[in-house]
Amino acid sequence: MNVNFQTDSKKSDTPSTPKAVIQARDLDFSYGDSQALFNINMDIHKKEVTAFIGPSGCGKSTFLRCFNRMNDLIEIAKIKSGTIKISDVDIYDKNVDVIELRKHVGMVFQKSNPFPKSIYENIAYGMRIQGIKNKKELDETVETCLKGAALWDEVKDRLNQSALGLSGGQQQRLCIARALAVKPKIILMDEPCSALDPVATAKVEELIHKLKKQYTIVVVTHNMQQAARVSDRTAFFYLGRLVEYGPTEQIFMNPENPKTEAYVSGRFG
Amino acid sequence: MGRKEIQQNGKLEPFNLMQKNSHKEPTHLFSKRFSKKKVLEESVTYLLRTLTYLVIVLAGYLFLDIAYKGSKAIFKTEAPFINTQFLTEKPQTLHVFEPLEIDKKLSKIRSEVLSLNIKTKSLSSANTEQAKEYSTTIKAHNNEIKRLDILRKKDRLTFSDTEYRALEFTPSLDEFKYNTYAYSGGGIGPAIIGTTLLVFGSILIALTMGVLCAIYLSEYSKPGRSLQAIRLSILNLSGVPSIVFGLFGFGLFVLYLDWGVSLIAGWFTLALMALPVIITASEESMRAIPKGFREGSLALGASKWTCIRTNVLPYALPGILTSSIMGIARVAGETAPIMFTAAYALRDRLPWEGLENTTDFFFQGVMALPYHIYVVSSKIPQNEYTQNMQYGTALVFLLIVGSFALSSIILRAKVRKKYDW
Amino acid sequence: MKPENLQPKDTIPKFSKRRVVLWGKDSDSIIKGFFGCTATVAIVVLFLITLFLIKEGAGFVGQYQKSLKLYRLSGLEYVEILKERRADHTALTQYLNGIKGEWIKSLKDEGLTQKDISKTVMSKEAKAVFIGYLRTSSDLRRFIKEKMDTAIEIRDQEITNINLKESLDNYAEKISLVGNYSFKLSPEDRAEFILKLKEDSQKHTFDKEKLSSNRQLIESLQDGIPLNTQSREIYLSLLKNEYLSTEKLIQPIDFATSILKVTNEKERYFSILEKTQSDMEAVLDKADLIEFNNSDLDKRRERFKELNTIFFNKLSEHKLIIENWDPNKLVPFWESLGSFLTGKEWITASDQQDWYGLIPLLSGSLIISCLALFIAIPLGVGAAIYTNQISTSLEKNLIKPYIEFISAVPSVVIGFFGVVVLGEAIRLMSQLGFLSWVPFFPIQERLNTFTAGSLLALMAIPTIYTLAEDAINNVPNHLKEASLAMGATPLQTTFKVIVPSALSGIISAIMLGFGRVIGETMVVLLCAGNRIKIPELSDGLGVFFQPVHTMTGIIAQEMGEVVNGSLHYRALFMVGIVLFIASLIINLGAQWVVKKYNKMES
Amino acid sequence: MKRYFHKELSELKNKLILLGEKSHGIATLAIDGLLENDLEKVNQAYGMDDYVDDLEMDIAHSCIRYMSLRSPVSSDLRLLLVALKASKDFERIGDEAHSIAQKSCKLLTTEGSLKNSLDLREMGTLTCQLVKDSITCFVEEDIDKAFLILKKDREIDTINQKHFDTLSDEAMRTEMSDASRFNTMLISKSIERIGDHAKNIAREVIFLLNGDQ
Repeated sequence: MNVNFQTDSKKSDTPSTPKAVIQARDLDFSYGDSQALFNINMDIHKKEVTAFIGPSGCGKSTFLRCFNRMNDLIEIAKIKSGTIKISDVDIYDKNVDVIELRKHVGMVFQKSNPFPKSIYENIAYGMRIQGIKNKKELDETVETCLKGAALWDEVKDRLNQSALGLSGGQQQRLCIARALAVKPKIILMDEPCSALDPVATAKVEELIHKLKKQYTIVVVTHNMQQAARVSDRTAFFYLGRLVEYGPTEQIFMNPENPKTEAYVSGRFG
Repeated sequence: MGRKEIQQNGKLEPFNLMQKNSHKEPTHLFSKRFSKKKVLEESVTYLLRTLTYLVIVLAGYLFLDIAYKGSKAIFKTEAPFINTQFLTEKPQTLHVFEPLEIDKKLSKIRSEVLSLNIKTKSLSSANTEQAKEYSTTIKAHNNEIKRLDILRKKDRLTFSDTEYRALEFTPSLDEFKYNTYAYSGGGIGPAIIGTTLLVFGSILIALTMGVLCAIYLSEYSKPGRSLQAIRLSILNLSGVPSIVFGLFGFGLFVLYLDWGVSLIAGWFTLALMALPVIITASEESMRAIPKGFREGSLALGASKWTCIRTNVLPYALPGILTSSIMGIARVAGETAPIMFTAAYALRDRLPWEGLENTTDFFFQGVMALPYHIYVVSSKIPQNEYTQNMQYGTALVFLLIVGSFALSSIILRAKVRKKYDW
Repeated sequence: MKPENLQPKDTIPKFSKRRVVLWGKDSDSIIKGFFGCTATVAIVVLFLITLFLIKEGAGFVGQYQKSLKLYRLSGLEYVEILKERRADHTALTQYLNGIKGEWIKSLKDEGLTQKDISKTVMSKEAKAVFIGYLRTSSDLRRFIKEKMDTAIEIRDQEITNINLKESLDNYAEKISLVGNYSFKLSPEDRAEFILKLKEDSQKHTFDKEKLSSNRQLIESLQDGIPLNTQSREIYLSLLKNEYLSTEKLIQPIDFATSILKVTNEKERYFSILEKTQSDMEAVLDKADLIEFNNSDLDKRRERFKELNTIFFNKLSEHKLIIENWDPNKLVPFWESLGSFLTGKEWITASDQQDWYGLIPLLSGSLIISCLALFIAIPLGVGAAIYTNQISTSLEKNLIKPYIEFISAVPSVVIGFFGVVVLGEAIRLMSQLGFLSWVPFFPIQERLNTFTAGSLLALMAIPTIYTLAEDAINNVPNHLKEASLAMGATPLQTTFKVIVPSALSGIISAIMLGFGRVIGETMVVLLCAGNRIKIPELSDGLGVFFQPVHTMTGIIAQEMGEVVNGSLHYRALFMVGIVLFIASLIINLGAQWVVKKYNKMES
Repeated sequence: MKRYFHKELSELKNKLILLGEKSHGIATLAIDGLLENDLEKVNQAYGMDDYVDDLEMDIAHSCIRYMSLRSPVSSDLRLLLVALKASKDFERIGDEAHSIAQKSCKLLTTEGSLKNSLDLREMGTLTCQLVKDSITCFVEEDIDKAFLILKKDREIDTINQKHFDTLSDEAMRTEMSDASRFNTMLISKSIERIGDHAKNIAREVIFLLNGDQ
């Protein structure tokens, strides 16, 4: 099980295990003239939580946003070489419909960003933009998603109130519920707990643990303990390179690379 | 914060000074004490306050003067209390017949008063008795003038154009002095209609173009030097004098495109004038919407347009509307741009009357309130017969523009409170 | 729906196909294109304003150059030089009349009756001086009038020639068009043709054959029958006739010879001048005979003599200028631009020469703006400081919207107020007895710089107030707290910490207020008095009570009457360009001030 | 709020209890076998030691994993530390029992049966009870019982001291062979060590429950 992709190792060319949902190969990424990612090779496995850790500016968020092409929004950002395949489809192929891709790969952001609509409308938004108007179907999905996000009991009495009235943790879980409503297979989370207090953080972590049974989840986090707690696999990025990738236990208990060792033990940065 | 705080924060004086004062009343380190500086502060405060209230009083006088004199024209003492005639009728020439006898008397007395005045002035300062005598005579004359004036008002006859033409017997010129005053009879109906048409047409054009342009600039365009240049030039264009827009509209629409003095030329001229304001304001309110709304929507698989439609425009709309109402107030209040692009001094027909083709509707000039005010204040004399028309028009116009501006000010305050994310 | 539905199905993802709507583009790029187009249209239109203004204004330089050239060639300029002498004389006469007026006044003060006064003033000696002096210039006047008429005649002929040449060109173009066989009659052509045929019929009333053929042709034309070979020939011949007859009308001018008609009688002119001078000297000698019995008047008489001596001394210089005047001196194009920018006169629709000089308008605009700012700055900035720093929050909540509301009051309403109330009020005030010590009171014109300036101040106050208040409001709170914590009083804090920090914003507010004031039209059009004259600074503060005309006012006043493409039309566009550039400079300046200050802070 | 990984802690606890029961079982078996001259029981006890060792290793690994991944604090952390130490103690108990079984085996084969049982029976019963009590007080979180264990351990110490005196007596030298004497002494010593470990565990339980060292 020790799949270990080091940037400079030849191992990277080994064929991926059949469980890999996302496959990145020799990925180089740059913002204008400055290169942000160097030669990344990584397999992300199905129905597992993968955590990206590393100091700020190491490229982990950039890499995450490659998976649903959110980087397209930034004019100067582009992939210089390499491929990313999701379910064996190259997502940077010119025949790919970005919108379909984003429905397949949901995303939750660092700052919870509920729309200033009612709680109900926030969840229903994703379905409405797909043209689903059936009230019953909407109601059911909203309920399932809120239950799925462990938020149902807290908000079931005030579905028509503004989502901005929820607490920070509730807002973030609402955003997760909103992402679930589009029925993705992969959920990307970009530092989902960085703006939350410990209790809310714990709740979101519980949720991630619960969602793991159904979804493939990729989490970017600054908080190493969080990565250790929630993830099955951890990737350590440093200066745009993937330094070490492996089962979380190994990264935290017995990392191979001295840089990883230094980082996880807090002697670094 | 006010004077209280100033007193509390009065500068601490050296200790010995404090002790000198201490025999008067028990003082401690922080007790209040008198100083020259405090007086100065008080007086500066009062100076600033006076300046502020001076502005308020001056503007208030303007408002009240127009409101008081104008209300005579647009309100009546009996039900329905509003002079609908004035608000709906077309402007007409006023025909006035004043009783000749009284008029002659009046002019005689007036000339006497005038000569007496001159005499008083030429008197040397020593001659006080003479001066007193003169002044009493003048007073008596003035009273006589007032009396005669009331009589004259009672006996005079005034007719608007249509009434005058319908008269079977015109009053004889032996008994009456006959005068006509242009624009002073009838009402300002066509001007109100014309202004409404001009404002709504132009704001429709400006809003459509402005909002579309703002969407492009804030959502689609790539940041860079060219975008900055465009922003800068739009910003600067909003400061260009309105008469320059009028000049441009006249040159391009009226002469070059040969639309003539017409509604459509006025629309485009006014729209261009409002365009920079609307673009800037719309773009600003769109950029004020947090990035998260867009990212959240896109990450859920919305297309860019869906994202704008559902998650940008609805929240930017209150801001856009507020600013566009401000734009309406600006457009409605302008005279210079329509002076030679759209406005006629006098036009009997209403815009929808006597059209051969529907397109003629766009290619006709209209009356407009601001231009009407310009005409009646500069082209006809001021006297009791013309005052009603002048002040009435000004008040109606002020009310219309003022209500736009007021609603925009109120709306903006509300929107700011509501959408504070 | 059961929770299983939430579970993703393990199928091949759908996102492999791109949705194409039209022309190989998906809907999003089409929408983007649409917005791009509208944005381009809007921006292009806004740029068009600049281009159009410049295009229309640019023609001015060439046209004005031609006009100035003609002015020189036709000898009008020469006459203008001659007129200087006359103008000087007129000025002297006016001075003399001034003495007379003073004299009458002093006599009146002495307590003489009207009869006695007229007797004294119309005494033989006095008459000889006052009326004699006026008569001395009669020859000069007559001569100049003569020359001017000649010059105008030459100029008018030239203008007629130019117009005729233009219509000749039109005819020539038309003939070549009609000669082409593919030519078809437009409704205008048809009407013209019929008109020409009718004229032709009137000329040949005796030629029956021609009459009938003409009539037939007219009828067929009215029925809308297209041109056949025969009728084309007739049309052509008619056009050619027209061409020839027009050509005959042109009487080309040889400026070299015609100018002589203006400049020839120089000797006669000089002799007239000398005679005038000797006459004047003779009159002056008599002036001493008048007994004023008043030292002031004696002084003025001496001064008058001095002025006359100056006048005499200038004669040789004047002669030199006349001798050196050259009708063939070139008029470079920058001279026409320069004479626009520095011209001191704005005269339109005159029978002699139109002058388009910016200075009277520019100075009028500037003096009004300066006065308005002088009033508006203390009021606007003071009110901003008061509401933001001193007033209670209730006051603030009332005053702020109130002043913002003033900015929405249409300028024409304010102008109207100036016409009906303020102007009269100012004049009445100036006539009050206790104000008579003010040197320029009472004022004559109720509509003047002051009326317009004070009303413009009212319009500039909201602009200055709002922006200055914003700037003060944006000063970080910690600065204020730090200052207060050090024991400064609130007022010290306001003036030593907050106002200096907000200074850039306040300055830019003032600049934008200036921009608003200088671009304002209706108030100045209604209230500034509209006298095209450079304000006389010699009046001291009285300069603010003179009527003036402004750049915006002149456009508003004269634009409605100009002919499209004429010199006057283009001159107004030039004024528009000046306004446009001024507003750009003011705006950019305001932005620059803010930007620079912000940079320094960070 | 219970977190999903709290389950790991309870699993760990269960393992620890299991380990305790196993080691207690070995000790009882070995001592009973000796006292009842039952070689079969002794042999059984002799073979069970490896299982205890594995279990101890497993617990240690779980603790380290939990520490490095879940960043425990306070009572969780104490539990982990206690688990580490107590598992060591239990493992030692198992070891001592193993050595008792070894000595018993030799003793029984050479002597046939334990001739002079001394106070071994009392001592064995007391020690087994002590180990059992230490497990109970961990399971039931009974701090009073833990303090009781500390007292009882001294009794075992005195008995052991008495044995030492008795066995080093001249009279005994004739009664038993030297080897048997030494073995008996070592067995007594081992039982005493088991009591000591039970006492340690009781101390750790006290630490776990009130945080005092």
